[in-house]
Amino acid sequence: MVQNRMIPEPCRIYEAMQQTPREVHFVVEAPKREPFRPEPGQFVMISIPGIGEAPISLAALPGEGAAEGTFEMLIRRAGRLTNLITRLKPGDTMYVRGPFGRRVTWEKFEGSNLILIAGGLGLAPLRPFVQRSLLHRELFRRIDILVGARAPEEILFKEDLASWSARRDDVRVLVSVDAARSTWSGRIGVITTLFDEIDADVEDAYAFICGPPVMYRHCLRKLLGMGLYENHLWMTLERRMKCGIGLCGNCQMNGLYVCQEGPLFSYREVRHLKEAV
Amino acid sequence: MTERDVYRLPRERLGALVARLERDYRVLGPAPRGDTYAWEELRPGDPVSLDYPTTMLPLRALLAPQREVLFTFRRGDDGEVAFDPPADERPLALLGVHGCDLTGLRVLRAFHDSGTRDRLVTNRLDRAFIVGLACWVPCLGEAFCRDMGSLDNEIPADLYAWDIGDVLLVKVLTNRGRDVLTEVTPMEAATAEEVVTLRRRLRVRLEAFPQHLKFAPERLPIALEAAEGDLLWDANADRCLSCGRCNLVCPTCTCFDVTDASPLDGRTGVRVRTWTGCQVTGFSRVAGGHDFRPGRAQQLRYRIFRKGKYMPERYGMVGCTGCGRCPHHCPTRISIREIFRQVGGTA
Amino acid sequence: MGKGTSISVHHVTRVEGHGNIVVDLRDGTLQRCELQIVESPRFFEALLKDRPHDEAPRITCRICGICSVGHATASIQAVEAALGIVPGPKTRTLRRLNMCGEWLQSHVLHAYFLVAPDLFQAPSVIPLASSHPEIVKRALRLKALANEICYAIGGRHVMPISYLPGTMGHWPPPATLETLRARLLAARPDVEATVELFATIEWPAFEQEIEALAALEEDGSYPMMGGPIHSSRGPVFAPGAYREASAEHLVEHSAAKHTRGANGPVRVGALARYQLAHERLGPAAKKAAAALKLSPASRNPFHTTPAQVVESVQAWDEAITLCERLLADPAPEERAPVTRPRGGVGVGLAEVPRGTLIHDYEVGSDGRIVRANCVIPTGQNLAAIEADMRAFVPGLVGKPREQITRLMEMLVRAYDPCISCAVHLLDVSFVGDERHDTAGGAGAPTPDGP
Amino acid sequence: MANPSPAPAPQALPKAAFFSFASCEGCQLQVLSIEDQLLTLLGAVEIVNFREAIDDRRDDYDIAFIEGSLVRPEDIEEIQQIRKRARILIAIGACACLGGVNAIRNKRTPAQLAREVYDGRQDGVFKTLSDASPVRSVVQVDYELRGCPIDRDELLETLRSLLAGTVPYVPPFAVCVQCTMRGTPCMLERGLPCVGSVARAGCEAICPAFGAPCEACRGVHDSPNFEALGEAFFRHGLPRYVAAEKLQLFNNYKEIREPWEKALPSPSIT
Ligand SMILES: Cc1cc2nc3c(=O)[nH]c(=O)nc-3n(C[C@H](O)[C@H](O)[C@H](O)COP(=O)(O)OP(=O)(O)OC[C@H]3O[C@@H](n4cnc5c(N)ncnc54)[C@H](O)[C@@H]3O)c2cc1C
Ligand code: SF4
Ligand code: SF4
Ligand code: SF4
Repeated sequence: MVQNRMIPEPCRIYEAMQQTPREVHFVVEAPKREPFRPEPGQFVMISIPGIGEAPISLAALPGEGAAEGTFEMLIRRAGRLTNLITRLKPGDTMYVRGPFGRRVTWEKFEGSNLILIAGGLGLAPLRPFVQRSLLHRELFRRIDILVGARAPEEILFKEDLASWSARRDDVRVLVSVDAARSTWSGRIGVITTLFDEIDADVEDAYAFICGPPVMYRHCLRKLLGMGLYENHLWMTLERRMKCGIGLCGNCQMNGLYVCQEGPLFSYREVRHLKEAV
Repeated sequence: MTERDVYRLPRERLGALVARLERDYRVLGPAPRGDTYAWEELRPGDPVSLDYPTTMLPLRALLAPQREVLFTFRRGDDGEVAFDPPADERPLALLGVHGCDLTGLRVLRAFHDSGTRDRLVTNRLDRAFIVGLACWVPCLGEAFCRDMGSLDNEIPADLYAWDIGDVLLVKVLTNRGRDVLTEVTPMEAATAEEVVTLRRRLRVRLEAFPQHLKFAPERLPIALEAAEGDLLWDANADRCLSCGRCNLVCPTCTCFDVTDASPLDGRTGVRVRTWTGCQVTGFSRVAGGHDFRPGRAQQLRYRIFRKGKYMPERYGMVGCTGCGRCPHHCPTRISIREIFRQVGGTA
Repeated sequence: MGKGTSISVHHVTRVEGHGNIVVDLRDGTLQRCELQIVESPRFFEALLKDRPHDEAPRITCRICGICSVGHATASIQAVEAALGIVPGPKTRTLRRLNMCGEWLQSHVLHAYFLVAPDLFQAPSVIPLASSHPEIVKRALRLKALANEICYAIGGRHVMPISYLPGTMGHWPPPATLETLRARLLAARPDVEATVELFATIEWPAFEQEIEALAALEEDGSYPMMGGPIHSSRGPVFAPGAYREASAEHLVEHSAAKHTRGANGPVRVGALARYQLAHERLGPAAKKAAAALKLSPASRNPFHTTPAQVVESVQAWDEAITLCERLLADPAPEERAPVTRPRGGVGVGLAEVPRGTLIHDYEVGSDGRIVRANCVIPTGQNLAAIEADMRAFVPGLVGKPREQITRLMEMLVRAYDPCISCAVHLLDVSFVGDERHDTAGGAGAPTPDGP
Repeated sequence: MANPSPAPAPQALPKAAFFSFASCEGCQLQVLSIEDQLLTLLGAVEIVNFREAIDDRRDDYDIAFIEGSLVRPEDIEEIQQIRKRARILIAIGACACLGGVNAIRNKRTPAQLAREVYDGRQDGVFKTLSDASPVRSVVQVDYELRGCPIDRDELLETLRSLLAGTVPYVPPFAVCVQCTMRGTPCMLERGLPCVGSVARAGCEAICPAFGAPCEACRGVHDSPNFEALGEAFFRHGLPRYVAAEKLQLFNNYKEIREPWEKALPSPSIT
């Protein structure tokens, strides 16, 4: 019988770092059954046999943000499976299938400005975009990284943000929180308030957005208003997914399968879809 | 239809056909269950129903069953988990498949051919031996198979039969079909008289199947697109119970949920998929409770669009076979046929 | 034990429902000796009022989980009697098979889980699981088998679904019956080992003559599905005259109604049935009775357990026969017609594991229930239990308090009282006339039998 | 008892306790009916209070399973005590989760009930609450295991999830989903008053499969459409008020009753 593509592979956990009370940052051995060469925006299905499976974005790709033969994820405790996954320790095993999702080639982004926008947990899937662009810094013009969180203590990947900020001339990192106590000295306000601080030429920029469902509509309106081209605006969309391979149907968005044609879409591709954003 | 391909199968040879198929296949046919019919295993000697109304559950229940084990697992003492794919099964022989269900299988095939194949299903489809059976009267008042081109559809049958009385006229559609038929009949061609009878009956049949739609199904995508913002979705959805029956009885629905099951000790277990559908509560809800397709009107519109627009655009085949199951089994009689008629009016 | 001892066991464990034992001994004489039933009132008879009659078996089976099949049986028979429906033989066979399942399940549960721990001096079956795993596993296997019968016929092992007036809502397919039969046959070693196990046990010696009642079927089979009520004192009562055999009355310390026969307390249940109908047992059960040295002359309430073991053998053996009978002709049966569409009064009886269960309904011409009365075996046994306690306690004077408590609990448990069933209508705080008999209810005694 | 075991002290197992209020104890019986896995369970949790089967009674439990409705004033105090002690409180069965059959009586006062049952002779002697209530009407409930009685497999799944340290799964959809998948012909089509289309699934739709209409013993699902239920009844020749009558059976506790009461004509039984 042909290898059943629903059967996962055991992958060892190398590191498990508690980022916030709800979120754990994992460094995991990459699957080996087939070459594991994911692109930014792709995801894997992770599971614990007997409990369940869930789609999780790659938060660092092997050989780029993560060491060869490993990849990273940031997992939030949200339900049946993730309650348990987030308790796993280095040395434990999780079960992985993937990578899944569309592979977007990067040639078209080269030579442009990049605006990378993440809200909340959205920073996890966005991280490989940042890492790829920094790795090939010379191929891009200005890079702006805009990060929003609900509160200071919910800001993820703080070390990354610090090290990206440290590359002062190279990239600009802007962080804002929705609300904070007086100890917070940074910006306060929804993420779109940061857009006014972008000084790159928006008409020659590609933007990547990833965040909670409510964030998209506001970001889109503002960016388009600033002159961004519809096909330069990319976003990752979340949907319920049960297979990752275009069968289970849960992730359909009008006629599209998010797990196949997405989760990374350009606004041009989904603009006319009533169910997209 | 070329007469050369049509052979005589006297009714009393049906038993021989079952016996022949039994050698290589698990033979199934429609059998009475309470007030209705359901697909059940036939043993040699069992009567073969040639006159049955549409079964409640579509044939996909046999090819992509309601609950299917994707793999089993065992957890060793070291904690490592070993996985086993499901064991191979005996191939199926399906006896007496109506046009709508043949179309259903064809759509299933198109769905799987379009991209990621589901081996569990395509293997069953590839290996199944299918005997189609012509309908003479609509099984359900809500059927509109003629409009959807299912009434005369013979694909993917291996043999296709018209019951004209004492004898069945059987058309050979595949080599596999020919081999089987050769073993159970002397391969007598239909007589001229029988062919005339068949043609006459086929003509008369059209009266039994009035047309319900004023337009060809190919126009559906455009017609639906034009009606996307129509109030008809809300008007119909007011009566929707979110009971999901329309999805579950549909021969072309393919969606499933995936869950794990295991005894208390957790040392063994299975990952299974279970049918679900776009009208089933929770289908589009993600962790945190956000529902990407909230509201019955949106859900209903999605279902109709998938059948009439998304599937033809994506898989090259309209996703509705016109079997009439979903209106018939909907507790409040929400009717895809009526909706198609309504959108046809606006197109 | 000192001069004045009062024992109070709050919430007797290992019985169904909540009951307290109160013993008040002063100067060697028994002042008070009561089994207080403190279960909450659930008003079942009131709940039935105005409901469509076909719901009755499904509502009343919720009176008590462990007797749910028995309640459904008595209930459907009361409905059928009221509407003049005579169910066909196959319907009756299926229902009897289901009763066999409940008997086996209930008796095994009682003998192994509730009584056996006393005999092995364990506080519960849980430590037995490690000290005597084979015994516990065997009990679980038998229970699982019994449940499987109930699953096949009623849809689940408690609260059967399929009881419809005049028919059954589900006809188990031959394959199911075949599997069931095979599993029953394969259980022979477990059944035999059960008899052997309980044959080794010495039961406390104690005899007390109390009037025994059981509803005996007219076809001569072992009592299960109801029929005229026979008394060990001779008289036979038609089902509709059940009040003459066993009249309900209220007592102030109990939320449950007690009943009283013409001559005082009555005993129902396995021991009573055995006393009245032992010659109706099949050969397998008779053999078991011999092995258990259970005499039809026994009046020892502790012998209820061996009688239950005998009845388990009977239920198991009959279940095989009934499966075979159904397999010989498994096609569903036509629904029996209603011959009295305007309704009327109907009494349905069943011999449930704990004894005679009586449902008495009046169905109106709109098909709704006008009035209902349910007489529960434990309610009937309560007076007998107290009578036994009063006779038993004086013999225990001088023994350590723990032992008395244990023996008293064992005595109560021997009756396998099912308190959730027994409780209807009354609250503990009720202060009323002990002589007061409410059983008269709204309707006159009914002439119709099931 | 058996010899004390020489084995090293076992690590502390989570302690479970079972409590029963007004009920038929059928749910506890379902616990005993997990035969094949009971021994595994006993290896995984320590049962410290299960009056149905054991003598021991202790008050140091982590998980409390509550069966039955609250019907007496003292039940309120008792459940509050249990809530204080238990880390996780799980209501099991229709009585505990919804009020269940006990709540059929809720529209009648205790005095009325007494009158009806005792021909008025025992008026006013009942010390019962005016409403038979589900547990969550008094204390916070962590999980609910629905059904009358609870389903054996669902119970096992819940236990397994909790022992594994995660939350159990509760189906959000209608009984019809499981009914249809089973291939059971629809009860409504047979003219029987089935409320499966608003009822919560999880039971594998056993009632229709065994010949009885669904009576929503698990309460309603996440998006019930009661108006449409009335419509479905009407289209099958059943008066709309019969739908309300059916929902009364298990869903008659005031907060649960309210939504369907608003959408459907009053039942003839009050
Ligand atoms: C493409 C994609 C990428 C994602 N990336 C990340 C990530 O990087 N980090 C992260 O923490 N989370 C991510 N998620 C969300 C994550 O998949 C869900 O939090 C997870 O499925 C919850 O599963 P659970 O078993 O713990 O909870 P459950 O108990 O299964 O889920 C609780 C709720 O989630 C819903 N749900 C069930 N399955 C899914 C599913 N597959 N997807 C979404 N909701 C579901 C249920 O309907 C239920 O309402 C991503 C989701 C998608 C679709
Ligand atoms: S069958 Fe009818 S009521 Fe049920 S979900 Fe489908 S459209 Fe809605
Ligand atoms: S949509 Fe309805 S009519 Fe069309 S194939 Fe599916 S069930 Fe049949
Ligand atoms: S209405 Fe009842 S019988 Fe019909 S599908 Fe729903 S649950 Fe099943």
